[in-house]
Amino acid sequence: MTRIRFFALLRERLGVSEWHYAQEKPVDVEALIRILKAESLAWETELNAQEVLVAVNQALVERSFIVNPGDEVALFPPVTGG
Amino acid sequence: MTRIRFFALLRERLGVSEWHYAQEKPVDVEALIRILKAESLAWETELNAQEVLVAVNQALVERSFIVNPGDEVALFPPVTGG
Amino acid sequence: MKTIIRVQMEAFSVGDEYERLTHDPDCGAVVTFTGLVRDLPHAAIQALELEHYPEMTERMLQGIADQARQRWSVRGITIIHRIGRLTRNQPIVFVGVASAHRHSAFQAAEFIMDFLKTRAPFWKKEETSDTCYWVAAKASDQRAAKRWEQDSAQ
Amino acid sequence: MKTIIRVQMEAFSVGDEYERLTHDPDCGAVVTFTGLVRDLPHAAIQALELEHYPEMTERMLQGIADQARQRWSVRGITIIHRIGRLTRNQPIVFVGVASAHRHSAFQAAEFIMDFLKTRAPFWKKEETSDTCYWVAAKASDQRAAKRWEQDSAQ
Repeated sequence: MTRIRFFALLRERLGVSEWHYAQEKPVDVEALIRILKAESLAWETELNAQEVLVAVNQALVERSFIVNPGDEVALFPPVTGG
Repeated sequence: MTRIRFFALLRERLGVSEWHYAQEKPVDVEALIRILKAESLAWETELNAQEVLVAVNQALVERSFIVNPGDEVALFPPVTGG
Repeated sequence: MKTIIRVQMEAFSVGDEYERLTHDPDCGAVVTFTGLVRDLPHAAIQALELEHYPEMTERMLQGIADQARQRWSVRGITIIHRIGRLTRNQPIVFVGVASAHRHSAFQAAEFIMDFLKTRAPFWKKEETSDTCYWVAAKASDQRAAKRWEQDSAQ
Repeated sequence: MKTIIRVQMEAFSVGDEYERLTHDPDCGAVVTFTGLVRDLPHAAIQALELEHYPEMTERMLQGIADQARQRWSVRGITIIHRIGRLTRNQPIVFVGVASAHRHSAFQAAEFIMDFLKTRAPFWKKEETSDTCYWVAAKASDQRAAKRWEQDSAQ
């Protein structure tokens, strides 16, 4: 089971703050995003429309990063703090 | 009459905090320093030994700057505030 | 040589944070940066809501402070970021750096702010009198962070 | 858009000076620099005596602030320099800059310090437990000031 969390604008647009994926083997971030897009046309549209940053286990990662079952993945828009 | 003031290490080494020069016509800073050096061998030694900054009427100036009678001239070592 | 990281709802006192940074006889220079809620070019801000990713923020801020220490010889580092609802003119973020010399304190403080702006998981939602929207990330912030990559020298 | 220049014997409060700089709804960034009496690499400082050229100092500091305003878009500027006898860990100098954006506040504050260090007529005499001497000017300060001449960009 992999927990995928959404923040800020992305959370509002997708309509959920998290989503659980019954992951069984390692996949890269790119593949995980394709799985999310396959969930619904609305999600596909949102995830295509926006720039999305990805963190795995609370560290920013590239799209090629490998996600293992049990990891915490977070998707969010570019940050705007400070 | 031109008032020449000395500060910090230079004041201590020359032994006076100011010196009045009966100036009658404009001279450049370079010439004024030559006049000071001519005052005593001790002054000449000190003024040769040290890097000296010059302000005329409270603004830093180059050696070619023209001093008029009545100006306030200040000679001091490189500044070390802050 | 202490690093202090805080993420909090409450306001902070710049005076108190400054004092904390000066308890070190080897520290000759303290630089502080404070970011405040300011009016927009086109409208007065009523309030600002700051969301964050709790499990990640402190870890990320600690990582940015560690990177600053690798680049410059600095002593104390304090990073405070507020979350929740903030109103006009209130402080949002504080970065303080104490160092033996001024240049490293200035550089480290600006580096921390540039990285915080582009890496730390905070998002701002602004409210004016008639609307409410998520703030867009700025290209100028990306450029500001990027210049430290080229900048290998002090 | 105020410039405050003060040359004084008394200590100052960084917290109070920071607060004064934030009374401006267009100011989103405040950078402060504070320089303190610190121990030397080889000996503990007992005290420091600061001499200045009274008629010239405030005018020079005002001129440095004016130059910073010509280079960067900043709002409030505060420069405070102490004179007289200071002991270990006491603050000597404060530079605060309030601005809409952080980069101009950082740049202006560092510029003011670099120029103050090489132009403003202050001289330090340091006392350790067994000696007392005038501080020598540093080549690194000259280089720091010089880099702003080449630096035509923001």
